[in-house]
Amino acid sequence: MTLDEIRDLIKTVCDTGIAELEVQRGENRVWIKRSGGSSGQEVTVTQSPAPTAAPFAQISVPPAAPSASDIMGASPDEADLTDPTLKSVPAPIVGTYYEAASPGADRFVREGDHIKPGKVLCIIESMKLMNEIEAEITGTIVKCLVENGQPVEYGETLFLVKPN
Amino acid sequence: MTLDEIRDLIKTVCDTGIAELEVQRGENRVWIKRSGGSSGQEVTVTQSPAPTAAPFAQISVPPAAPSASDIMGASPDEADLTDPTLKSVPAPIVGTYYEAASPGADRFVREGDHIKPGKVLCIIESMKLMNEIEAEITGTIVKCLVENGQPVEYGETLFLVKPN
Amino acid sequence: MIRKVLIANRGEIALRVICACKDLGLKTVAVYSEADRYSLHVRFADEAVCIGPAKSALSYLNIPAVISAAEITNVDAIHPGYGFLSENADFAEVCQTSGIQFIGPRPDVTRLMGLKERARAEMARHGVPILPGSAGLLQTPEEAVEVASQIGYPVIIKASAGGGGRGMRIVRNAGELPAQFIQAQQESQAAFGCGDLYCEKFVECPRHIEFQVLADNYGNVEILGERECSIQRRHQKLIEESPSPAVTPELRERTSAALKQAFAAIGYTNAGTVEFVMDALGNLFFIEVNARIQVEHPVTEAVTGVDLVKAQLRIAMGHRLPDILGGPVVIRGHAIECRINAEHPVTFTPCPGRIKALNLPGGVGIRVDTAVYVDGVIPPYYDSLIAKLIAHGHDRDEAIARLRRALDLFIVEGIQSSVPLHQRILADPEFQAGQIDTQFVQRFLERSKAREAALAGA
Amino acid sequence: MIRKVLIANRGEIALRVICACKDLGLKTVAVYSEADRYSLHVRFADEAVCIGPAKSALSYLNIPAVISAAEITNVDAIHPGYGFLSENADFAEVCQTSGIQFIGPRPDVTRLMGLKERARAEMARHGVPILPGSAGLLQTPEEAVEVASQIGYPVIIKASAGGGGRGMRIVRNAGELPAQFIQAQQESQAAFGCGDLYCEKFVECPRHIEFQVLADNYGNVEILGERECSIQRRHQKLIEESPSPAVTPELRERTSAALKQAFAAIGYTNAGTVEFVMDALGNLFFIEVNARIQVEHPVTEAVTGVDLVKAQLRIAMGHRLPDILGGPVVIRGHAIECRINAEHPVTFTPCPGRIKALNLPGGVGIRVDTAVYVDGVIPPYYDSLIAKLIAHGHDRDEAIARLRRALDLFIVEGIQSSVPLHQRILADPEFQAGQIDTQFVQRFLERSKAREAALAGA
Repeated sequence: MTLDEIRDLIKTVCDTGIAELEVQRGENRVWIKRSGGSSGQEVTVTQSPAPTAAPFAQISVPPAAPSASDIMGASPDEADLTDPTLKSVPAPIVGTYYEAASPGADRFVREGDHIKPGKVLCIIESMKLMNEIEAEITGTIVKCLVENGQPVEYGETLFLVKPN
Repeated sequence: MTLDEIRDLIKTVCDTGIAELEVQRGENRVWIKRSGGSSGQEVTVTQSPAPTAAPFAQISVPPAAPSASDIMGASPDEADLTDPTLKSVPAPIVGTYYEAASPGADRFVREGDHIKPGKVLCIIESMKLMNEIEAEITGTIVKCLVENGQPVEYGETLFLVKPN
Repeated sequence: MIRKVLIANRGEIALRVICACKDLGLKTVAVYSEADRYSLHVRFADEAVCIGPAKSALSYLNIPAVISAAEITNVDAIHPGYGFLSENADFAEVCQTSGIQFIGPRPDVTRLMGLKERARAEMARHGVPILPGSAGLLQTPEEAVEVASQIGYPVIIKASAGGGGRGMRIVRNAGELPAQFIQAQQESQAAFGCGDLYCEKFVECPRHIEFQVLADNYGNVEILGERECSIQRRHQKLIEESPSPAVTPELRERTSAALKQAFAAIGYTNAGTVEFVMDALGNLFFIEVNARIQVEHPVTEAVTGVDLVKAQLRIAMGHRLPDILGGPVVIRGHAIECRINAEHPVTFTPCPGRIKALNLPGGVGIRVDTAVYVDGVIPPYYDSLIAKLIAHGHDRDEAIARLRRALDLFIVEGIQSSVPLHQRILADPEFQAGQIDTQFVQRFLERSKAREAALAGA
Repeated sequence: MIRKVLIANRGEIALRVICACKDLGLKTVAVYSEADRYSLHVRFADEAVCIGPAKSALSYLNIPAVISAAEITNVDAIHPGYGFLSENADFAEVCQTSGIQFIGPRPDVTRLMGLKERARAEMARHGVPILPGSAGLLQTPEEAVEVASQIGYPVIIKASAGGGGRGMRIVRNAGELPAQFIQAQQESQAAFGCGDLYCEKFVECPRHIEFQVLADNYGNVEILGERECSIQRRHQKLIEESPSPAVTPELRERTSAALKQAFAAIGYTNAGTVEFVMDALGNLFFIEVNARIQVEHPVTEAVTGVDLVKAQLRIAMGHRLPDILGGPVVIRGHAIECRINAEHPVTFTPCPGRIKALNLPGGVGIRVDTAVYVDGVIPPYYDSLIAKLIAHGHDRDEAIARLRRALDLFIVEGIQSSVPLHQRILADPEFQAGQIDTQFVQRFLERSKAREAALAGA
């Protein structure tokens, strides 16, 4: 195999976004691994390890160790979560989610409400402290994902927002 | 397998959304892993596990555990072994290789000799028994790979033969 | 003088022997079939020789190939592991004549132990309890009927050369005895080239108890307690433990004393295991001797602290048993082993294939003996054992808790394994109470099936 | 009543605690940073809560996040592991006020142990030997010069609030003392918000010896022998063992008796470790108390048979120490642990990354504590420990042989590891002879370098 051929292969690999390629001419071996949708973006070679892509864990983790959201939170329907035009509002802290300032009071926001930065979206209680969570973007709330009084973990999606 | 064929395979893999592909022409192996889902269903199934393809072993075995041929036999030069038109004559049993019937006697064969089925190529001594190894093909001996008196393991290549 | 050992085996036991050799500073030679080229025993031996194609008869059972491999690598000794050539007295003899030490008993002793009826008589002579039965071989069906009427039905007819259930018949009344006798005789003749039969009282639902023997070349014999292997399915052991919940210290001591005497008298050397059945009253009866290391030896190692394979090597090297043991044998705590097989946990069909993901449990009180790794292949040609998971604890409850924890952490993907079956057995209250016998697994599987059927019907 | 435990840690120790909980039938909650989403402690806990981004300060050290996770999962107790919040008395206090049991000593005891000078005085009061030094805190450089002239140079100046070498100065003569004193004071003030200093005689090339303490809530204290941790590089332990080759039974007994009295008097509960230095004459001198489980606890578990983490949980559950130990503490055999780090074996630079291939050794006498797996990622944000490899044998020689064998079988690819360094240290004749102290590794590395240079020059 010549250097030019190798260069050629490198270019092909880079252009097509393939993760792994193994060629072996003696007895003709080829091995191609494509960076898959679910398993982290490995297309570009990263210097540092990418902690998001762990095939063993991806196979094995979810069924056995439910995350707080799996076991306790509401599960959003697939269609909404995968709509690439929507932005998600993640929980910035761990705690218990409240949709209103006090029981019986009006909800901070409902689906269909228009929000802009600074608008209080909900409260997350952490260590008896009530933390108001404010919007950071402008848009319309398409979906409230967590039910009142439910626990949320760090980074869990609270709302889906259509920016505008 | 040409570069074009490999490029073609890469394109197929990308187009079809397959995650992993392994092809091996010698002894006909296919391995396809489809991305998607979390558990990676294998679309096409390999008939039998192919003991020849073990990535961990491929990385790790050779340096640490030299095979009998590595540590004791002669190592053929690369060019000859990879010439696809040559046939190899493997050792059918484990033992000690002798190129002649007795010390000082004429060698059974030399490089350049023409052989045909039934021609005695060498002796392999196993448990004090002298086993004559006969040719099974017709052709010209291109290379004798093992030195007189050296041990050989099962399946180790003894001669390279150009069939004719 | 032993400096270099060839291991005539594969899989976890080959790696186990390599480890013992390394611990003693001995060099190792692995042999392998073409199917095992990328096996860990090949990876971790100092040298490795391919001895034949995948089929055992042409590689691991191929005596000339193994001996040739030993000769070209100049080893001093061969360790046969278990299975394959381990109880083949002819192989041990060929080793001897080739000037290679066979690590195991002398060929004549192995041969004697292989003649079940002779071994039985030998044990009885030294006070080891045997089942009531024929005093020697049976010549005719009539003789068998006569013996059976004395000891009472059911009886079991056994081939003296037997093994693996062939030439064996359970007979429940005199009417069916003659026909069964003839069948067993023919089967034994066909399988072993010898139609010799004997008969014994048949024990229903016995426990399987076996004692571990070590004997050096100077007449010293030591018994390292017992193992209970009652958790088995179709004579395949699944779970083994030491000590047995059913063996009292008094029974252990009495049996050990008789065995020590018998094994010294036989001139037995190296390691061996003596199988017994235990009846419902707690009595032990000798069945046979396995003249080799056993799969389940790690539970004995856990409770005695003695490395049995290292002991085998040291005995072969001429060391004395008192030096090897370094003091009296004491049983400490309780150990249980699960055999993790590559097989479907419900249907039990073997499941060879490539291992895609693997997590081997570790942590306190856990030992794993295995030769598998991620991307490694379990070939379809050999037995389905992929790992032995051993837990040791202060008592049986702690051992069970640790084993269950370790099973929870045992992940193997790409093939089916018996991990889920072990999880269910270890959760069973009867198992936990130690109420086990060789019919336990069958009852357990029937219960499970009945429960599932009830659930499906509800 | 403890039914559910949150583990406020990651990596091997989180998995270790999960195992102990499983052995006791307790439910577990893992917490994890975004970098650890696919870690095994997440995989094997009953529940898992993401508590923040990769940076420790925002996740594993984030007290409100940990407490919130405990509250939303309704746990009864928190096990802090080692490092992170394990010796944070404030955290223990927040747990207390939140109605969650902190598994460790009471906050006031942890706080007392954190004031090194106070802890030192407390130990001295109960007959635990301390180094000659200041009787209390030093107010001025002049006072320090006065003390130093009495005890003789070299002396070491230490921050009472100290840790990790900050606020610490070795002083070899009176001339340099005042300047060093001021620097140490400033450093300690900056690092800990407290400039309190004390001074002690400095022991050159000491051995590092530490004793394991367990204490229940009823005043029962037990000492489980000692560990020697002299094999360290820049205060990072590499290899630990138990018992120490340098501690005689008489010294062990005498020190244990003093410690029992001191810890009972302090009202210490749960697990703790008492660090000593040993001088060239074999005298032990108290240094400090680590009020938590240690990384190297498995060597003590191996030789005593006591599961220390399970003991921690049982103490927190209100069990009594005699029940937990089930008899007198006996040291059996010898155990050695190698810390396998993801770092270059020569340059010691950390080497995070993805594990491409892995073989964890098993077999007789070997224990592995780890949370790594093939395709798993070692993130760059936390410490580089990827596995603890522990060997137990009848004696030190057997433990070394087993450890060397296990290191030969330990394969990790995709990252660099300290396996080759451990292999070289264990092959060293001085190490094998037990001639070790805290300068051993430095001497060893210099020797290696000199040898290589000589080879390169030849």
